[in-house]
Amino acid sequence: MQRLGETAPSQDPNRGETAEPLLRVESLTVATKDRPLVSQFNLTMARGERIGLIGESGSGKSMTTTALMGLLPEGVSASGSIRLAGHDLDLVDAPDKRLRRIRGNDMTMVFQEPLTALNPLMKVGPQVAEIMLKHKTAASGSAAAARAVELLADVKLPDPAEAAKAYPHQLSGGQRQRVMLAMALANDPALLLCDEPTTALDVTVQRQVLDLILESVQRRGTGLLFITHDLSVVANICDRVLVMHHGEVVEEGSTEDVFSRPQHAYTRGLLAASDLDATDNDGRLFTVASAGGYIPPAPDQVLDEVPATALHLSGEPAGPKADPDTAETALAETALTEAPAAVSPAAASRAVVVTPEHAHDTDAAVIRVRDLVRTYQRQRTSLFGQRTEVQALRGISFDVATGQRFGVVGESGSGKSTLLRILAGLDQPTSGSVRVAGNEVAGAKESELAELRRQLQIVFQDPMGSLNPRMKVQDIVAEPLLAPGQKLDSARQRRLVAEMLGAVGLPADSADRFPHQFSGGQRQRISIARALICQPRVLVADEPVSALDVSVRAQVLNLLSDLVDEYQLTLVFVSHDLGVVRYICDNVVVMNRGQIVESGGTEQIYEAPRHEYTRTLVNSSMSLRAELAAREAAMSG
Amino acid sequence: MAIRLLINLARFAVTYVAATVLVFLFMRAIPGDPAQIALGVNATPELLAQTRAEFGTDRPLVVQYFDWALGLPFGDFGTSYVTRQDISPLVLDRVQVSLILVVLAMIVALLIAIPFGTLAAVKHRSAGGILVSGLSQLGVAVPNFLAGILLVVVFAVGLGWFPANGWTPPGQDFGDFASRVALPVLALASVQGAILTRYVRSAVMEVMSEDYLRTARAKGLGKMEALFKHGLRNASIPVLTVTSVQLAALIIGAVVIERVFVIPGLGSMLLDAVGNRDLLTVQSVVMVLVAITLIINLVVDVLYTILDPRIRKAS
Amino acid sequence: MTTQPAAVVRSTRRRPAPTLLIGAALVLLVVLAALISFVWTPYDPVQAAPADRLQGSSAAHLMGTDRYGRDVFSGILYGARITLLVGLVAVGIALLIGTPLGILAGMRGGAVEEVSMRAADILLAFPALLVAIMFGAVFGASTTTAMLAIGIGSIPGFARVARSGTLQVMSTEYVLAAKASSQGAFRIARRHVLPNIAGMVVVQCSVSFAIAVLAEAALSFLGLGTPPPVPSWGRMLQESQQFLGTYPMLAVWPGLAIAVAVLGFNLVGDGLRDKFDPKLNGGR
Amino acid sequence: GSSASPEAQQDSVTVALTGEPVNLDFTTTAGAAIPQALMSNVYEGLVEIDQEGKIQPLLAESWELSDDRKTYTFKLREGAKFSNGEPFTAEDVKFSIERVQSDEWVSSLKSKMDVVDAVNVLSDTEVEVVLKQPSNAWLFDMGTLVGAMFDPSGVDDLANTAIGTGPYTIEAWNRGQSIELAARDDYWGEKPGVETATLRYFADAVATTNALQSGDVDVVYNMQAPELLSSFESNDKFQVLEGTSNGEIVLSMNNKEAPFDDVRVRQAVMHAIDRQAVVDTAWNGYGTVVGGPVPPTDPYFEDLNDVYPYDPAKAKELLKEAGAENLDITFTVPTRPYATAVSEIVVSQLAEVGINAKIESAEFPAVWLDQVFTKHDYQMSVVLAVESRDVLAMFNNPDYYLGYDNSKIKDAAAKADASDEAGYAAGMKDVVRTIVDDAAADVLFIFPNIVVADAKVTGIPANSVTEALDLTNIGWK
Ligand SMILES: Nc1ncnc2c1ncn2[C@@H]1O[C@H](COP(=O)(O)OP(=O)(O)OP(=O)(O)O)[C@@H](O)[C@H]1O
Ligand SMILES: Nc1ncnc2c1ncn2[C@@H]1O[C@H](COP(=O)(O)OP(=O)(O)OP(=O)(O)O)[C@@H](O)[C@H]1O
Ligand SMILES: [Mg+2]
Ligand SMILES: [Mg+2]
Repeated sequence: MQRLGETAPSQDPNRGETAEPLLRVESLTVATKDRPLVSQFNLTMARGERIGLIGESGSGKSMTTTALMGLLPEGVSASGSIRLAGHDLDLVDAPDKRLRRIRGNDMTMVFQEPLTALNPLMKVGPQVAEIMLKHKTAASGSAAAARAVELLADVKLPDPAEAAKAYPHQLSGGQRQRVMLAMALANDPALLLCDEPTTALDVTVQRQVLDLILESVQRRGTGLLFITHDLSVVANICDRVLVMHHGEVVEEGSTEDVFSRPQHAYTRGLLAASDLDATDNDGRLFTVASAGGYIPPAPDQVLDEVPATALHLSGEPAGPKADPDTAETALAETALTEAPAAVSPAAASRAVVVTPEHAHDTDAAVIRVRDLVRTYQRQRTSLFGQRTEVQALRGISFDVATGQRFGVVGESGSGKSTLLRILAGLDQPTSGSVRVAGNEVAGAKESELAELRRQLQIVFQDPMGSLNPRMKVQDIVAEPLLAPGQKLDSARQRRLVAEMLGAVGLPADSADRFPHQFSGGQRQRISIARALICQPRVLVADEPVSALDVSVRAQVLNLLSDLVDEYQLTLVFVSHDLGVVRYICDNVVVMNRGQIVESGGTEQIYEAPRHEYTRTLVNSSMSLRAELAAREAAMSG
Repeated sequence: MAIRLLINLARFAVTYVAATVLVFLFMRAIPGDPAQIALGVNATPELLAQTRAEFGTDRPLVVQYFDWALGLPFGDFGTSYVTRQDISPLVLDRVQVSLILVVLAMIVALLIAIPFGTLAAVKHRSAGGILVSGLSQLGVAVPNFLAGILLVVVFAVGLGWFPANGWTPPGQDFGDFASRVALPVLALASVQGAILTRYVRSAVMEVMSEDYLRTARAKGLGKMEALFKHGLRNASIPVLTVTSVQLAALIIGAVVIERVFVIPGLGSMLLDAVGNRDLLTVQSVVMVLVAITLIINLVVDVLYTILDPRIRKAS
Repeated sequence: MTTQPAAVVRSTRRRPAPTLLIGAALVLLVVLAALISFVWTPYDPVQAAPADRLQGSSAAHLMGTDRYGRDVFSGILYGARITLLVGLVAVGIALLIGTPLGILAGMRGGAVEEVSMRAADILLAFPALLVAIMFGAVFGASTTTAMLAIGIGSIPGFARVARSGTLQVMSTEYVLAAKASSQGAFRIARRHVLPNIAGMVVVQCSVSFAIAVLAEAALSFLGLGTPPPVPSWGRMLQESQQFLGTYPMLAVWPGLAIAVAVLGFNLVGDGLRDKFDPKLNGGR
Repeated sequence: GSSASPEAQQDSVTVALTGEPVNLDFTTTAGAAIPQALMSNVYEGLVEIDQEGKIQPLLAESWELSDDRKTYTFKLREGAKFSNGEPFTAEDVKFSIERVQSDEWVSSLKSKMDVVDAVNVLSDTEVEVVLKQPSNAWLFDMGTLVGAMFDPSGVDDLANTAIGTGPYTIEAWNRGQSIELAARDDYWGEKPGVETATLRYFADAVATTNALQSGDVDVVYNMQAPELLSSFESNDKFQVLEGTSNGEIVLSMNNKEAPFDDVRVRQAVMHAIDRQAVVDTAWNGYGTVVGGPVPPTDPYFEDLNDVYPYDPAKAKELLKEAGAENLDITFTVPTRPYATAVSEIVVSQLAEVGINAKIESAEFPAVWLDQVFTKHDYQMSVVLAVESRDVLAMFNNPDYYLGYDNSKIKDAAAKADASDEAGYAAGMKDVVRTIVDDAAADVLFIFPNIVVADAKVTGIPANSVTEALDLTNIGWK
């Protein structure tokens, strides 16, 4: 059998089109018994070419790639033709026996969820080795094991020999995804399929993994089909883009062309909604509906717009200028030890007290946090042994003034949600003080918290999980009205709910429906309606848009923004996405490992991060314009 | 892992002690004075008093309880009021019989359930899979004593291939043991097998929908290959849980089969002891059963830690 | 981290599975038999008629007669009542005790959880049959003791299901939202936990019902269940043992009745489980 | 157990029984299972009761009765030895009889020895027993378990070791399964037909015949599933023996409690029940309907079927007279096959005359003994009374659970016992008639002793006249 990877020249992708294509897909149609999921999908990919596949959730991206792999779920079938260079058979109707020799060898795939995609009961080394043993690309078991360690080193896992002996649950999300990548690259495939490989990861980690993928495929000349709904990721990685909508490819072309001159209305909408740097005449984000007025970024113009900080890192793959073999945890550690503020929590808290320049003095602060510490006791493991402690918050202090839009950013596990839970009186601090609208949270009894909770409400991340699926919207939204001390007859409740639903832009008849009858964006509106029905002074939002499609993300952000103005709310907005925070917040604190490492005005932090960790964060987060600019810079430079 | 074991041992002890109190008090509620029952109807009051003293049933309950409960861990169950015999060796005999019967039945049941359950899951849309599922549903619906009766009627009375009932210890005459144990094991295993087949099926169905199985296939493994290499060990965890629960329940649940096949197991000992108002024997048998159940749980927990590295890590 | 709302929407609306339909039909058959027995049975199910003993199936006696000349069909109809009664009461006991116990354990955690789960463990060490034998010894064998014993034996199952369901619900954001609105524990249990674990509990009910039917049959077989002359399927089966060689149909009818009831409840349980837990239904 | 090879069958036999002894001591433990296994086989008395119910010599070669009918002089057999090697002598007779009277015996049956005034050893082989008053019953009772002969050095651990003069010793006892009896080489009499006799115990009647059919046992003694007989009767490989027993199926009514303290209500029950139909449905027609509490093997037997013919109309009339129409009663039924079988048909016959009986099962023996027999807490029950010649034991004692007022029969019974044999029979017949007229209890039928066995087994005692199952003569063709 021909080793495709070896013969494929490491060349400029643009010239690959002249040679025999690596992959040629013609009229691929994927369908269940009753409906088509993907129709008439055509694709020609040259060797080493990197193609992005974008589109909203449910548009058929995953179905297309699973069809290529011949791993369609039961009850779903494919027709058309798929040809892979070096194989004189049509993969669509080839017998599984033949396909098995191609899968994992010439064509491999990386899946979205790194936790569930690895066998939890098997050490990762053997899982990597298995793919080589299966295709006999390693001479022996020990050779495969040795090669597996090499591969793990290739994907920059710290201490690869130890990592090979670890079980998946002992690795972090990013590390798991590296293992997946090592596995996919083990046999030097000619074609790598990636289905949203970084969506589940933190921004900083996402950046590293993306860079790793890019570097790997470039070095090996591997063809890449990359699925994502994040346009900036495509701009970063891919030469060519396919836009899918309702199972059909609606637009196709080079990344620059499609992003600067979208032909199809849907593409334009997608671009508009993704571009958090562009606003319409009213200063609001573009949505798919209002995309008509959107002017896509022109290649030459983006270069001027984008801040230097965002630019200096791009152009070449290794994103954050961290040591190449540093894992994301190691990175975080470095950041921590380097941070002067981190040396002493007290010093840190002093350094970060926010004194916004406009108007408010600290006495007007609606939220006042001092030396907040929250330590979790992990389950005691023996009757006599010590409890292990997790320091979720290590002594943070800040004030939020009335009317402020206060952002909290930081990667997963940095303590953001813990902070919010304490603010909402859902959890008690280990030490320190938290006053919200004049109510002390620390040590408060349940009855004393009722008043606090009327003043402060939360919107959660998961638009499905935050709504009880067995309750009607009416009852969900009215729930805060049932709090002790509030007595309203049901007619008045109905009226209030109807008003609130109107305010968040939901039709009046929504009240009698169940959550599952709404889309993700609509559900998030319901959450917002519930949070606002008691007319709180403070609205706390925990990643309210990170689970949403880009196309609705803009709508929800606009809505939040409007409501904050309309109801004169103080907003505390938690996100790991700097772009979003930058749009909606005027002040921001950056959290890392339970501490605030930097705080200040949003623009100031974004433009001129002082702290090492903040810089990494800023550098890692991608914006569409920045990526396009980088691409432009790289091409012109 | 050792810590986890320690916690479990502590739980075991607490549960066991609570159970002894429960059983002891409950047994004292049984109508009938053991002395009266042992002596028959026309016993004189003096004799009754004398016998009660001999049995120790005239002492305060607390004293009786500690006398009994403290002996338990050392295998000292006391002397039966009725048989006037040391209970411990009798119980030991019966435990062996019950365990042999039930464990054999469970092994056979697993031998049935694992291949058929896997088949039913892999081919859940084809005729073969549906047939296995259907049969397992029917198997579950048949009371095991009915299965036993039918087996006796066909294979012992009708065809004469096996003895209809009775028990020979394996150490005494293995051939005879095997021929006698065959039908009761089959009766228990056919129903257990059906129950386990359903659990194996759903466990395998569940792992088949797991992402890592798709990963394995993306590596180039065939469907069955992926299932065997990556799926079965994962599926074994829920199956292990059910097996342990079933095993514990079966040790007493087999009493009906012991009845049909005249097997001197713990279950029939318990029934007889209840019939004879042999209080101490009843208490002791119940506690042995409880101990077995708890030990099974303990062992299964250790097995979990061996099977599942996530649990190993968690402690 | 990201969810796929579309998939969730799909799974909640589906046609009932054939297993559910077949199961429901079988259960309905048993329920109907029981209901009919209240208003009509072809003959008095307990009245002996020595002249008519041991007849085969005929127009007069659909399923023949037993050794006392009693009409087997009438007995089967009446027996459905006993079976359902035992099942209902047993499952009812387990439901009413086990579910709150499980919810409490799941919601409170800590010592409450440990104690109630230990209690469930202790109960778990006493299978229904063991409890029944002990109850039979103390209170005498009767339908009541059988129901109680089976009910007590089924409590741990409910407690465990309710607890794991509660733990799941308690970790959701809508419960967090409810807490953030100062909703009391009782209200959270009623409005959020209960409706969301109801599906799992219903499945458990169905499965426990099937187990109860089998346990009642086993108890009657051992003479620890419903005393004569009230017809119970398990005892009919036990009494028919003598006639296996000569009148095998005497064993077939009650055996079939038990199988139908157990099969019915199991299928309903399976069907409901598939409905409530889309993950088990294969595919993704 | 027995094995399939015919050679081996020659020297062993396996007998299936229901109801295992709890221990081996019938002197302190009630129940029929112990004497069934041990009497005649391990223990012997001075006399034995033969298959016709006649008294025959055993350890006593002969005896003489004094003219005042109060002194028995027994001449003992020479050469008889206990299984522990001790010779059997007159001292042992004295020891055994006096032991029954002492506190060592706690069985209710010990009262049968109350009539003995003194036991005098005349020589090693001669012993004289002096009674307080003449008694016909006493010599008969000496053929039952109270007459068992013990060795003074063999009574230390009666619960676990049995030492007697009989043809067998206990070789092994697998609790929960079987008792193995081995023939003694030093037995004084004729050696039994087999070397080992195994008594296997089954909880369930059907299991016994299954075992017979699959060749696991050779004899099913006192078979409790008569419906299964038809398949054996038609099969040449098996023999079916229908012997009589002295067991009566007694439908007992608590004479001291309403509503059965009214003789009319009891009589109504007697008329309401078609005893032949009961036998036919409950016991497949096996069993003898005699209408009274005396089995045909007893010397004072008389057919009393015509006293209370089946007559539901009459029953209703009597109930009406007694003001007991639509009676609700509780029927406490022990958990034995015969009892459940009988109870179901009885309940439906009672229902036809307006007596609504609710069955409540009582575990046998413990609960039944405690509740019904000891505490008399019952209205109606049914039980198999197995003791031989037990009419007086049942009815001549107002404290007995039946609660029959014995004032009418007390003197007559004493007179009959004290008179000669002819007078005894005649006197007892009168006593029995009085009991039946008073409808003290409804004896439904005399329990058959059904034996199913391999056709080649010989010497099976078909009639069960005492508690003993005598294996002495059992052997193979
Ligand atoms: N197993 C299945 N059987 C039938 N239809 C399915 C199955 N899985 C997915 N679908 C449907 O196929 C369509 C395309 O799904 P696909 O997973 O390819 O979307 P996607 O573009 O990858 O979305 P996402 O961004 O959410 O991953 C959707 O409408 C989905 O409902
Ligand atoms: N109930 C708890 N018990 C023990 N540890 C906890 C608990 N809740 C949170 N933690 C730990 O506290 C730390 C902070 O968690 P938190 O949820 O606040 O992070 P986050 O910044 O919100 O992360 P994400 O972006 O993933 O939501 C983590 O290490 C987490 O494991
Ligand atoms: Mg997808
Ligand atoms: Mg969080």
